Amino acid sequence: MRIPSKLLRAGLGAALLWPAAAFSQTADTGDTAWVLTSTALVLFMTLPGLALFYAGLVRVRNVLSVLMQCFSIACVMSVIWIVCGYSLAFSDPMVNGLLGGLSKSMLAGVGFDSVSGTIPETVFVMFQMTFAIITPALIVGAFAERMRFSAMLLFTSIWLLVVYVPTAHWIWGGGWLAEMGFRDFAGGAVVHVTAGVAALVAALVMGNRQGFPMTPMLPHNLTMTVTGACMLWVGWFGFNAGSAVAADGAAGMAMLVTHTSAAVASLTWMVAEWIRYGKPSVLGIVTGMVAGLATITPASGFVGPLGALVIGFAGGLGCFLATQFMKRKLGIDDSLDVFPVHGVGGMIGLLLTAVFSSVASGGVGFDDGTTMASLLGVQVVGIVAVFVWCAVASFVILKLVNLVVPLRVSEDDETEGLDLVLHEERGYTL
Amino acid sequence: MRIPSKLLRAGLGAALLWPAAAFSQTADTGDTAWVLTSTALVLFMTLPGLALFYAGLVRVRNVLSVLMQCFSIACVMSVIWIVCGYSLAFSDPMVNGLLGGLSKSMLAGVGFDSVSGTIPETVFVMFQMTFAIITPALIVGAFAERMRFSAMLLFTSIWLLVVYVPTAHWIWGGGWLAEMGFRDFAGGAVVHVTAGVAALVAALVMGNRQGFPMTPMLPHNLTMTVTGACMLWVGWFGFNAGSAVAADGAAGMAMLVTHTSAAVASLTWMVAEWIRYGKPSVLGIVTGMVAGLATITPASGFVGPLGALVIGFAGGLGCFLATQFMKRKLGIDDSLDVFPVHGVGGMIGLLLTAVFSSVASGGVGFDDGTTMASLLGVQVVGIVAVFVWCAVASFVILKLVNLVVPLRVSEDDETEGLDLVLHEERGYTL
Amino acid sequence: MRIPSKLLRAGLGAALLWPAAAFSQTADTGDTAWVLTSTALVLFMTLPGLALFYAGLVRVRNVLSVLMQCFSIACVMSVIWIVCGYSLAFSDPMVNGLLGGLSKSMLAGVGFDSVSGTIPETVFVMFQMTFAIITPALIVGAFAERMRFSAMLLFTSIWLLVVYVPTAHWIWGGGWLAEMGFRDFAGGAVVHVTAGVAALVAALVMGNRQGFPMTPMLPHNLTMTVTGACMLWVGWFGFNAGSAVAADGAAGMAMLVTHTSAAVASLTWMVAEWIRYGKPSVLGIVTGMVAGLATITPASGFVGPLGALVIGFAGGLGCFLATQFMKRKLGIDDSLDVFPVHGVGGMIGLLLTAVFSSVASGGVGFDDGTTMASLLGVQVVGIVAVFVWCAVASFVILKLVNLVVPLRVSEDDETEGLDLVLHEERGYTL
Amino acid sequence: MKLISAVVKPFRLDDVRNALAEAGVQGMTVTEVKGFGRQRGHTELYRGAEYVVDFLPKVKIEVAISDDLVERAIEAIVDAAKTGKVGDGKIFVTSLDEVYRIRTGETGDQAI
Amino acid sequence: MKLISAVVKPFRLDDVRNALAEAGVQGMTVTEVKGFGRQRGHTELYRGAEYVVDFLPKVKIEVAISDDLVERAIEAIVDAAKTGKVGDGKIFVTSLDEVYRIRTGETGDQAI
Amino acid sequence: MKLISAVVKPFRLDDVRNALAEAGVQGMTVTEVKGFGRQRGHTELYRGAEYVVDFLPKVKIEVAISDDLVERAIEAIVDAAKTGKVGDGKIFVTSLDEVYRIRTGETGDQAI
Ligand SMILES: Nc1ncnc2c1ncn2[C@@H]1O[C@H](COP(=O)(O)OP(=O)(O)O)[C@@H](O)[C@H]1O
Ligand SMILES: Nc1ncnc2c1ncn2[C@@H]1O[C@H](COP(=O)(O)OP(=O)(O)O)[C@@H](O)[C@H]1O
Ligand SMILES: Nc1ncnc2c1ncn2[C@@H]1O[C@H](COP(=O)(O)OP(=O)(O)O)[C@@H](O)[C@H]1O
Repeated sequence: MRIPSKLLRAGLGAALLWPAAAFSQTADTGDTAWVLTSTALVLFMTLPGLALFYAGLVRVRNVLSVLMQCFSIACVMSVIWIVCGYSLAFSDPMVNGLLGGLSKSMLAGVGFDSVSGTIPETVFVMFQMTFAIITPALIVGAFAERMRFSAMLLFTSIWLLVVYVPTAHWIWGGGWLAEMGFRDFAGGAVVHVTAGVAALVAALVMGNRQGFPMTPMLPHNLTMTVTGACMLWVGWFGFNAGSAVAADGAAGMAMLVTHTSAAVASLTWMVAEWIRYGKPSVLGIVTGMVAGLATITPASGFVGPLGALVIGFAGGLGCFLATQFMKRKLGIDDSLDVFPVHGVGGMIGLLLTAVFSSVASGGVGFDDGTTMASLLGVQVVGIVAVFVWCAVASFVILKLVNLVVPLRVSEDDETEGLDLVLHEERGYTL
Repeated sequence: MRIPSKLLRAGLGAALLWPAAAFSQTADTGDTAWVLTSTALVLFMTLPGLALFYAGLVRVRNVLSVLMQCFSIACVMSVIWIVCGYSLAFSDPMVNGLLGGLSKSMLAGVGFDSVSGTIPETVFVMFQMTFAIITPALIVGAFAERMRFSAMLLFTSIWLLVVYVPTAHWIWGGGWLAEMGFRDFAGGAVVHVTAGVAALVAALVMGNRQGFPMTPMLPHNLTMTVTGACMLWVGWFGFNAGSAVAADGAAGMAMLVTHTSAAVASLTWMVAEWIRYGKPSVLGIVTGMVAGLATITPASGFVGPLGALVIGFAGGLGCFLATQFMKRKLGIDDSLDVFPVHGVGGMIGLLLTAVFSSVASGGVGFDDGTTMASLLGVQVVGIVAVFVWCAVASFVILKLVNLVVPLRVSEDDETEGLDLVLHEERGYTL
Repeated sequence: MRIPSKLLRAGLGAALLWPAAAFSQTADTGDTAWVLTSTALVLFMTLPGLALFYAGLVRVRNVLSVLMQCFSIACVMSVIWIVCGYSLAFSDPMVNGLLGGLSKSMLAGVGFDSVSGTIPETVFVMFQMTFAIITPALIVGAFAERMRFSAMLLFTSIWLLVVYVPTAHWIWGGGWLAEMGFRDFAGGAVVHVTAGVAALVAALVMGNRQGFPMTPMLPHNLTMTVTGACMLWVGWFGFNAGSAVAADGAAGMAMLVTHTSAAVASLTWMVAEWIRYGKPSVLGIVTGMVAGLATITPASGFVGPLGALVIGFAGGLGCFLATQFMKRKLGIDDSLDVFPVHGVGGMIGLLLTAVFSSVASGGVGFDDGTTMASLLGVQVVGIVAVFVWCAVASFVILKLVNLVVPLRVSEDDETEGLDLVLHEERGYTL
Repeated sequence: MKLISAVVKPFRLDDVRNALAEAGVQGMTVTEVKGFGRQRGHTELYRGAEYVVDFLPKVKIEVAISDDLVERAIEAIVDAAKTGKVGDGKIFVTSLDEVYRIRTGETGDQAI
Repeated sequence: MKLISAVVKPFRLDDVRNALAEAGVQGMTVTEVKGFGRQRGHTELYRGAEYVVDFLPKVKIEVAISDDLVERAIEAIVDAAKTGKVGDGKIFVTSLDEVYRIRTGETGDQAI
Repeated sequence: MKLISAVVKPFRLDDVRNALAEAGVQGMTVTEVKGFGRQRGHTELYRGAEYVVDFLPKVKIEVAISDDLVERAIEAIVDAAKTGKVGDGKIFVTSLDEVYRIRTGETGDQAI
């Protein structure tokens, strides 16, 4: 998120172009300390958190390729962010409401003393960068075990500029959705819906893995996946509570509701599996956790503990059903379930943000002149806009990249495994 | 922790009902930043720290069951904490001195602006919740590789309310031990003695694993155990230094003595093994580390570096001898040595807290009207009370749960391994 | 680090004996929170970060020995630091400009209320301790898979006092290099050059592993190495941004340039391999990351984003070439490439610090009366001095230790593997 | 009775299994092995140094079978395992003196 | 001399080993293998999808043995490995032409 | 044709392989196994308790070979694998009825 929570509760937040307009001259050391820490936590979510979470789920012959994809995405997105990503998302708009400008490209003007809100602007740049890293990394789950490394680099690089950066501007950089009062505290739309939709499109464009869904493609190392999942949980405290961009009551509440939702969604998934299949699984409970975290993300600065309990439950159950539907009914090989977990979770969370923002349920309340119904309308508009833009753009980018370099490796190479074929290495030599 | 160290040193601490009585109107951003961070660190101790530490120690067929136990405990305890655990531990007492009330159940009244000490109350709730998570998770080590998952969930849930919550109220919530001036900064009694004693009782009630102690039951992945151990060390900075509930000199000293004790106890265990068996082992040095950390925990806000050196040595040696005694002499299958490490370590630390609180040894000194001898008496009273209450209650809960669902899986299932039998998954498919 | 950045930019830094002379009476909670966090992050770099990074690179029969070396080094160095290391590095000098005194041995006078700069002195002691831990741990990579455990403990202990502590005093404790205006923000010389040079000397003195370089000695677990690498990246935020010893714009910029350099160097190494060998490898990209981080370390408080881009590129390419040269041309078995990555990276960074400190490239500028050329001269002097002192001392210490206990295990033991021979344990029992 | 041991490329395992099942073979035992032979191993990178890893992962499939099924089984294996590239593997046939099924104590062809 | 290869359930390994030792067998070589046969594999969950994993972990015990001990050894294995449930495993017996002990160069029954 | 199975100490594998190559053997298949025998396992520490781990890691090398090469191959293995200490391992020789090369369909000595 981005809209300083104190302002927001005073009903000023939505219309504000922030942080471009710094409203404080010196940074607060406590707020700065917390956002520095949060930055480390969010980077930790991707490296090694998400990387391990995903890498454990693939077969042993592709484990390194997943780690390599996550790692190289982190590097490339960082450079793009510095070169122009940050500027296009957060500097004064080039196209009003749609896209920031280039005035801060190469971080021009971002010096030792620049302040943004109550923290140094360098810290804001870094904190935001970690979001620009994890979002494309989430998509990796969709095309794992079959995408060519070079095509992957091309796709995610273009995607960051064409999908992520504009979306971030619309919602957090003072763009048209921010003006409408759209509420997405820490990235339900900016991060999870975009990543989820791109994953869905990528899975459809690339096609299923050979043998899917007849051959079981079981996780090669569930201990690795659980380790990564735990790191995601801890790191998400930085993601959501860090999005308060302050060390205050809003950050505290964000951490509390984030944790609550994760716990409830984990248990929901566990119980759903227990009822449906007779046994609860480790993979199930940690997937529920991710679902709960993705779902609470947009709401995390607006709702209270009661809202978090319901949101966690809705996220856990909704994503559980979505996963089954995608795999069993539709037979789409979104290999590590990015859309049903992040996409669906993000959308549920955005809708419920409107519901549980109400003061009655312990939330921050609505802006002057807004009601739950009107906010719900805005949330729907935002979801549709982000969904459509992301789907169309992702499709076009993939098709274009495919002209330059084939998206998929050859059948033989897929069989042999990407680790040896693309990186000449094997994960384990025990 | 809990008693703000400045107050304490001014001789006011012990009699204070805190944090129920907030004595400051606005939170300090620096203190808040540190406790937010500490909360992340303590959650990190359980997930993935402790989970990995324990999971590496069991045989490969039970690795996921241990991860699942730790993970699900984290989820369930979180929900219980929100529903009524926090309230029963930290709100105005229902039964004077013995148990808090229900006025804060469902976190009623804990809003965006509630403050507790110098931090938002939400942050205090979260920080304390991570302690309520790790304590039952510690017990997992006692019944690893044989307990039924559903029985485990039942047992730990009831145990939290019957053992942990009252103990936390007695000592940190203004209860009778707090009134007596009992010193337990970060959970020597509340966390380590309770977990250790419950582990001992569980091991006795459940019985030994099949084949124990004749068949070697070697750790299936010591690299995982070392990884978890390192995470525990780092996370413990949040546990102990976070318990200052401020980013001040008390937190700094707590971190310093915590680290010192861990280092000394590790080396003590290493040397003991080297002398006794001719070779130092990796498992030995990391077990020494846990012993050192458990032992310093109650003392960490009261002693100086000199005290930490001695406490580390005593913890390392005492727990080393206790482990040998339990395994070799008593033949009790407290499988991952929870009692000899946490229980014994916690008790040693509580006693030495009295000794090294003295100003002469670099500690904070004693409250007005108290001496080392009188404090030692109070510490003994506290240890005995917590030990007895925990032992009796744990025994009764286990027996009751056993009526509902058998505590142990069948012999065949134990042989086959809990991962497949209970969760239909295997850890590795390499 | 060390020279408070505000002072420095006011042109006062270099001549100041700091932090011995505390210039503030009360600590700032925000600054304290950040340095407490940074301390946890830097410990996390060694345990488990570096330990996993290294352990994954050796053969399976030596995995525990590497973990044991890193872990035991952490313990022993901590104790030495408390006993006299901190005092000799940071208290009033015994030998002017060369070595601190013994007035703070056993941390005499470091109490709950001691303040150093804007943080409690206890926190400064701890933060510095984590640097004294990681530096000798870095050397482990040079003699992995063949050094006797007891000899390793002896060597690193003496080395800390004879090499690390004086170097730290020269540069950060107000010694002669500090007086000359030598710029090493977070340890390019103190940490990376010393460790790299010691590694080179150790590799030469100990000789190659049996079979090197004909037999391939491939990493036994690259997933472990990648995990460790990611932890190093995240932890390095504490290392460099924590070295601002404040939560301010200097810390923010340090984090930004640190991250930038890591990303660029990773990509540089990846592309270099891609061009040279046709495929990018996972090990390559993470090694590039470490190179980029080591290279930016001395510069991280002095340069801006543009400088970081160039420094990252230079570090990545320079270390890539150095690694090839060492292995292929010189045939020196610095087993895990400590010198070509840390030693060479540190030196490149120290030189480029002079170049990119200029205001024109976004840096902090030069002290009054100094120019880029003069600073470059000082940097060269510092590098040469540290290099020579470290090389000579490391050589002598190794030879002396060898008289007490042979540095290397026997040929048979090397073949059997250190895990069983020295620790009677095996890493995995799958 | 014969014991057929086939060393094949790991990713042909599923096909070989299916082919054997169609040929009437109900049971088999599979071991992961490393093969050395004419097929060259891959070159592995290690920070810019290249090493030839000369063994290759293979799987060994062992099938105890009655004499009359041997030919069909071998054909099935060859058909399913063949890629035509070097390293496809070998089949070894040895004579079995006796076979026992532990559960029932049956012996001979009954036990297979 | 004969070579006895027994494929048994992993958790019976210890018992089989002890039984063989009692029967006078001093050495053996054990391999982890995957078995396919009549015994059905388990169903594995993957986020709500169920997959049948049709191989089962087994261990193969190889014992070189002089002819006169064969019967006793087989009895010992059967007794120790039998659970009576499907999947208990098989025993294969082949003839050994020769055995060498590397350390001493001994051959034949001496070498076992 | 014969099948030579040699169980040797893992760290002698490279030497054995080289020796066999010199003796004219081009292919072989290697399996990781656990050995029980006269050689005692090591004692493992577990928090101060000591356990004897009685199996030892070994590798099994299988070589199909034409009759005339058998002796040379065995000599090569013995020379390369011998350390003179207990646990050096064994060599077992069995007769092969037939060998097939999957890629070409060749049989007999041609297929090896
Ligand atoms: N003489 C042999 N004895 C045992 N196994 C062999 C022998 N020759 C080859 N193999 C096995 O067969 C595999 C394939 O052999 P290779 O010579 O590479 O190709 P091809 O089967 O096409 O001739 C080898 O990797 C090895 O496992
Ligand atoms: N024809 C065969 N050849 C080789 N191994 C076999 C054969 N049949 C069964 N096995 C092995 O024996 C194991 C047990 O066989 P299975 O048919 O499941 O039960 P049972 O031994 O009770 O008949 C299998 O898992 C497999 O490893
Ligand atoms: N009778 C046997 N059958 C199969 N393998 C055996 C037999 N005896 C020994 N082995 C294998 O040979 C290895 C070495 O045997 P051991 O008795 O320890 O020493 P040595 O070979 O020097 O006599 C064992 O670890 C085991 O793998």
